[in-house]
Amino acid sequence: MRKWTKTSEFYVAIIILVLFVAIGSQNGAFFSSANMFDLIRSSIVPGIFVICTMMVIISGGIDVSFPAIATFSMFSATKIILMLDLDLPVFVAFLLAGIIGLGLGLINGLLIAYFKLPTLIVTLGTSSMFSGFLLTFVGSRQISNLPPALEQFGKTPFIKFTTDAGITVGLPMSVLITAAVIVIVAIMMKYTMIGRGIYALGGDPVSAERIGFNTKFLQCFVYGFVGFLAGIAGMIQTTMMRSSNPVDLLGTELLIIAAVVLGGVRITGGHGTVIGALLGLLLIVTIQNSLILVGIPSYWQRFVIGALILVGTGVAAYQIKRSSSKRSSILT
Amino acid sequence: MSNHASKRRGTDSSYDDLSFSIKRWLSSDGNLTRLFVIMVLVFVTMAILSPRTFLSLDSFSSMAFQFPVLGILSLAMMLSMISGGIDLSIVGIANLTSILAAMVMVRLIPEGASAGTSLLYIAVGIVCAMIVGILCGLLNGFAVAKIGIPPILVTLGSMQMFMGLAIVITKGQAIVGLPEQFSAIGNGSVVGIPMPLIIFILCIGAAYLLLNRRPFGMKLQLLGSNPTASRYGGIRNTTVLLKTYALSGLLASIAGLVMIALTNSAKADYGTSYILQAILVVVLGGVNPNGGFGKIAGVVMAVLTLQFLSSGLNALHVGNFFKDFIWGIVLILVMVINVVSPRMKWKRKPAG
Amino acid sequence: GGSTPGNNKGSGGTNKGGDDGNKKYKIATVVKLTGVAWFDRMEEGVKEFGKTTGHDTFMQGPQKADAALQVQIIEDLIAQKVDAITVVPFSAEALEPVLKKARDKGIVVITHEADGMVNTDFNIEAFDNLEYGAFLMDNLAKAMGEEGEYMTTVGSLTTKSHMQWEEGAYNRQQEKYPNMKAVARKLETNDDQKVASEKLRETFKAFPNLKGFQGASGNDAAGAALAIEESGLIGKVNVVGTSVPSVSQKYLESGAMSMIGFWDPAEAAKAMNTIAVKVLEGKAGDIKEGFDLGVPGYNKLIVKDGKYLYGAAWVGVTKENVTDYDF
Amino acid sequence: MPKALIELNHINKSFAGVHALKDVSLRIDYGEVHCLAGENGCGKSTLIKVMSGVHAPDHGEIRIDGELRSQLNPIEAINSGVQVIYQDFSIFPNLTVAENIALNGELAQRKKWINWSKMRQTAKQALDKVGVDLDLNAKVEHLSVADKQLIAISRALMHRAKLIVMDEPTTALTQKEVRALFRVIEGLKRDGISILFVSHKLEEVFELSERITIMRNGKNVISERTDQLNREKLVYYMTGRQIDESYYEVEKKTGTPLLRTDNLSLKGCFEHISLSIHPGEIVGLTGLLGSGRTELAESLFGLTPATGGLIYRDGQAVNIQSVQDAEGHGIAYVPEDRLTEGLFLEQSIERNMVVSVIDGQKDKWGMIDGKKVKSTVRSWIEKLGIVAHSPLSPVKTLSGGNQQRVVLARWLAANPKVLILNGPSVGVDIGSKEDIHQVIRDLARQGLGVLMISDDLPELRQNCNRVLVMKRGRIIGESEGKSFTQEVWSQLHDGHDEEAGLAENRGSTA
Ligand SMILES: Nc1ncnc2c1ncn2[C@@H]1O[C@H](COP(=O)(O)OP(=O)(O)OP(=O)(O)O)[C@@H](O)[C@H]1O
Ligand SMILES: Nc1ncnc2c1ncn2[C@@H]1O[C@H](COP(=O)(O)OP(=O)(O)OP(=O)(O)O)[C@@H](O)[C@H]1O
Ligand SMILES: [Mg+2]
Ligand SMILES: [Mg+2]
Repeated sequence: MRKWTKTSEFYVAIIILVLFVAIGSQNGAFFSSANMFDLIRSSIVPGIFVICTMMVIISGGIDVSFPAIATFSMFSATKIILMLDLDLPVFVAFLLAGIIGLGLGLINGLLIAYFKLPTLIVTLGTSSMFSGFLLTFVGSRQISNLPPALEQFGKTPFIKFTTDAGITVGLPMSVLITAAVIVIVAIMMKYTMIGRGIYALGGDPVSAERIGFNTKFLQCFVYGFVGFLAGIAGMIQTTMMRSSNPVDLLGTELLIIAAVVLGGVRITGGHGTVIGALLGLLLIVTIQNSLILVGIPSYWQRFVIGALILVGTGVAAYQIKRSSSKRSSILT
Repeated sequence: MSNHASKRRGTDSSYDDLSFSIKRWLSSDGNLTRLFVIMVLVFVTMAILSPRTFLSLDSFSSMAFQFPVLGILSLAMMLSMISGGIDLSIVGIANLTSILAAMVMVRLIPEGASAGTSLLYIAVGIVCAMIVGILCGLLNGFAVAKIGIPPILVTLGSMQMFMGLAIVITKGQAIVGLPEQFSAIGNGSVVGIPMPLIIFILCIGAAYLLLNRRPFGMKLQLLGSNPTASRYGGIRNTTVLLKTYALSGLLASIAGLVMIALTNSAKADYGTSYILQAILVVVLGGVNPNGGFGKIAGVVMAVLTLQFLSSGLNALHVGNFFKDFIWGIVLILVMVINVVSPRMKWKRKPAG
Repeated sequence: GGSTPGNNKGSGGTNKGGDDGNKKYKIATVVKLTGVAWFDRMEEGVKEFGKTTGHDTFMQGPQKADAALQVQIIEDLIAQKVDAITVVPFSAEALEPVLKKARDKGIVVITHEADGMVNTDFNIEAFDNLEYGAFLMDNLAKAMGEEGEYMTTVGSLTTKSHMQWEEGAYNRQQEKYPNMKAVARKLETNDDQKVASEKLRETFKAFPNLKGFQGASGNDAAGAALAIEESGLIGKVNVVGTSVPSVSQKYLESGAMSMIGFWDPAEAAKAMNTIAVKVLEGKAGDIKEGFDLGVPGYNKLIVKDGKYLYGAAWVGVTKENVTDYDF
Repeated sequence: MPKALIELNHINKSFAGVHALKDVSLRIDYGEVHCLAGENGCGKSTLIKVMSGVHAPDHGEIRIDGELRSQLNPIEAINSGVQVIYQDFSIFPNLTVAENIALNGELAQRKKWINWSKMRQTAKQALDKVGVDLDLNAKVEHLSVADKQLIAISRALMHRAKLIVMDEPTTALTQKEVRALFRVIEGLKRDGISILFVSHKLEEVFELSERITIMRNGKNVISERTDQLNREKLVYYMTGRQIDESYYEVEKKTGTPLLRTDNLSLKGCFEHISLSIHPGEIVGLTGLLGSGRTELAESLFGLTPATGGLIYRDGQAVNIQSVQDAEGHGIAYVPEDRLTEGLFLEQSIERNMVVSVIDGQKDKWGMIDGKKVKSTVRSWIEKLGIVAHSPLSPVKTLSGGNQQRVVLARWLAANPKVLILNGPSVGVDIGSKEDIHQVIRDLARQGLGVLMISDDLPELRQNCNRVLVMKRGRIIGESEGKSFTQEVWSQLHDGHDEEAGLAENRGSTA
């Protein structure tokens, strides 16, 4: 059982613990239930993105278009529903956003699978296309008055209680969606042929084809599925912010990729776990949401975030390098 | 054995030919040819769509002031990408170093200094910026090569750090009032060629020599295509990576200096949109994001293509979002053509 | 700067305006960022001005808030030989050289939100930034009962106007409301509602007695109000800030937001374009203290140093009058 | 004529500009062990990929069980009973041993869900067949090349295949595993399963096969019963020339050794290594996998500096902490894993050849001297007889033998005094192998000292003055080169200690 101590998940978890203790010792409010819930709340949308990015990276690619897909899906779905002016149940909105996302994701997938284009280039290109199209042809003005069902969904809490200090602490219903996505993807990656196929594809695409995986299907699946999830995540963002903003979410891709890589998902493909990706995200979210608690002046915050990312990844990388260079003895 | 060898010898005779030929150079890399064709196509399209504004001297001069900064940053990005990494911190380095230079030129300069003295301060500022740029790059290189952090994480973190430091130093404000002699670098021309363009051309020349003529360049490309083999082949991977990121930092600081000369002020957040643009330019220019390959000519053509597209669409008064849309389409079209056209060629003459 | 508007409007204005008073001009408006409600509204003003006066007016702006992109757009506009550029700089300093170039080529330059800009024919402010910040602070103080802890946010530490509003507010509090205390200042929200919301939640944990929030960027107040609504803090924490009515209406009505301040960007666009035409027609000399541009909020200009103009165009909106606005 | 299991008729296949298969036909009968032989690059692997559905032929027909298969793809081929052990193994470094072995079986049954415990069971059975013991949950990337090859073999064996194609299955294996594999093949043969076997080791070809098909330059040369052929004929058909077994003859070397180690050790890998190499000597080094021989070589080359003991070059104690130190002392190393450690596959042949000497090819401006580089490259291409379209084409377009020569050229160009070769002729055809041996012998005659690590007993026998045998990190014996036979090897190795019967602990030694 010495083996899991060699994984990057282990080191990221340790770093998170150290960070928790350090922040908590500066400000006890860190360990309050309110703060823990807020950390989860901050992770609801990025949580799905992290899962998406993890799948793509494991499959041997990289996707920088998911924020554009999410924004495109949520905004156009909201617009369509407002236009229809029917009191549709909320899952229709999510489904619609998901389907739009699926379509956009499939564009990525088809380009990547059938033309064998480098994934970074395709998604850079489509990202620019999608958001350009959205803002030019669909609309560029924030929608503040959501359809009633969405507004209601955003207001309905999943958990809610009031602390001694009189603050209402809670999580929106959408946390369930993220949780479901995490569980489903974790099961899929571990226990289905598609999941293992994604790993195989990232490990060696040529071999994957030779042993009989339909690699074109797998790639289309990955990008399509990720598009679908991004659409859902976008819609969650809309309900959480109670408005649909067509320039929201753009520009978050690099930090999400960093979180995923930090969690031990290898950028070269084939390696990574859901747990690792989530730990990476937790580390980043904790850093971002604790600087005021620790009392770091606003001028210094950006610097501190950068330094912590470097230190965190540095410690993890160094430990892994050390542990993997240790050989077990062959001498008797 | 020698008779055996001679029997099998079939080496391409053009190998010995050292003379340079554009035709051979272009045809040696189909992607380059296609990129060239696409650049010309974009140019012609824009010229047809708005002949009066796009084809004017003013328009060319305006473009020549615009693309050098992105061009130099793309060269910086290219170096790290050839090594198999990426450098997201270039804009951070550019801003941090140019802020230091600006502080030297603005804050340290004595009141009423003579032209000579202020030139001295300008020189000190420029040197300071370059040295700090190299140091920032070395920090990245150290984290990548020695500690073993993936480059995307290193430079994402250091990007925040450099920009954060710039904000701390300036309190977010711009530093203004750079000496006039310095602004001349950004807005002046020599024999009709804008200074930024001249600096870009110098950077291209230096990068070309470095990448294609110096052993370092070959080592970098080999390291990029297989770091294990390069270690077994006697290349000092650490040294090469340190040099690569240091050079990337140096180029970034040069870009930063041009940027502040253009804007006559320095600030922590100038040019943040250049990061993704530089990645875009570099991959469009044919640099392999997995490392090992990259041609400077490709990157230069990609920068020009982007500029033609951007200025051409501006002349048509289309919205900037529509520009994004077109740019995405062009990028993907280029890549698809790159893949499809060689396939078609084989179909036409199999076993050529 | 010692330059006066009269001698600077120069070449462009006279040789173009000379022949015919009814000449139609090509006037470009360059904004910080396109695709946000604020500048969409400004574009409406630009278009309306073009329609009513017959001039060729259009708006351009980068898709990302970046000074470098704005410079490029202006470079291209110079090459296109427009008659006038009216511009809302993302970073005023960064545009000085390129605007100088524009003016050297005879293009009239009018700026907005760029107090102190050198290379401009006129800079027009809807108001004095420090005073606007103080105005918001007065409202916050009123909501807070002139005592208690408050926090402030800015879109970015590098956005000058946000920083000035914050300074103005802080100075006013120091002067007039000694029982108030700033516990967290100038937190960066990156113009993002979600971040603003998270900053409020976090600050509240660090300072549970927090009673006030003042946001600078257009998204800050709405983000904070959302967090307040969700945390059941309505009435405990008061929010004021810059926003537009369409976004903040529901929060004003729920009480999560006390008051918002803004100026109508459409009117600002009209004001800029009107001044541009004046200069192009060679009538720059008319613009003096008390001049009426014929645009609401800009009926009695204050003039400093000859070319820095100030209106009194800010609007304070509360629950009562929010329905008067439709953007 | 009775129905054949698989029949390929008049197959043609071209790749961008290369006509790889020209009208090739091949017929494999039920229960037959068939060998495909030919020089590097003659089209064997391509032919195999055609019959396994990886490549579609441009012309020609494929019949399996007499049935015409026009649109064969990998999964169909697998379902028709064709299993392939590819030359490059085609395994997944990121997956576990169990998955690598069992996954494609599950895939072929169109399973949607993964049953891990069943997969592990299947994998265990397959490994038992070959007689190896690996940690089923270990990721394959940490395993040695030999283990990877064994996994590829196990994967193919666990299927109810009618035909198992083995494209050079023994390149990375040592004696022990080769014997185990042969026993398995015997068993398969008894079960009536056909085998198509590619190997450049002629002893293996003669030992196993019933029929041999020989290819040359993408064409069939001949298909003949093995008992109708002998070594000379086979070599002649393959290469079109005569190759005689010859031995490296040198007089006993004395004086200062070029390289000497004194009690050299590396924690956990090897200890008390004392050996010496004199000018002109070719010293063999062999041992089972995990015996520490590669680690020893890598320490001498500065890749993993030794932690104890001394190294002497020309009698001077030297400190080797890095590859550059080793280079400086005239030590060169040709690694065992050509593809990952040796070559920059996408880069040009030229670059691959000059990488270790590039600093010496500068002009007075410090720039690379194109003329100098070209003449260096050309001279080595000629000296080693490398067959390449152009030195500027990517090295991945070369065949295995030619790739090996490129790596050799790289280090020979550095003008070393001591050359360490780790598996110098792995996967290299008989003609090329002979050429490479000649080059090494010529250089040794001129005073180079060579340490040759190999599992190929004939290779050691023909080339080495002395052969050292390593086991568990120690040198356990030494033999005269010419008399180093299978028996001597077993004697030295197994006689060393009594626990010899214990299974080697592998998996942990990458
Ligand atoms: N994927 C490919 N792309 C282009 N050309 C190829 C490809 N694969 C093989 N070739 C060409 O086909 C020819 C024969 O290749 P093949 O791999 O079948 O040889 P081989 O006989 O298997 O060699 P070896 O015995 O060394 O494995 C080569 O000359 C090569 O140029
Ligand atoms: N990707 C490729 N592009 C072009 N040619 C290729 C490619 N891959 C293989 N080849 C060609 O295929 C031929 C056979 O290659 P391969 O490595 O399969 O040879 P081989 O006979 O198996 O060699 P060895 O026996 O030494 O392993 C070579 O001549 C090489 O030129
Ligand atoms: Mg082969
Ligand atoms: Mg072979």
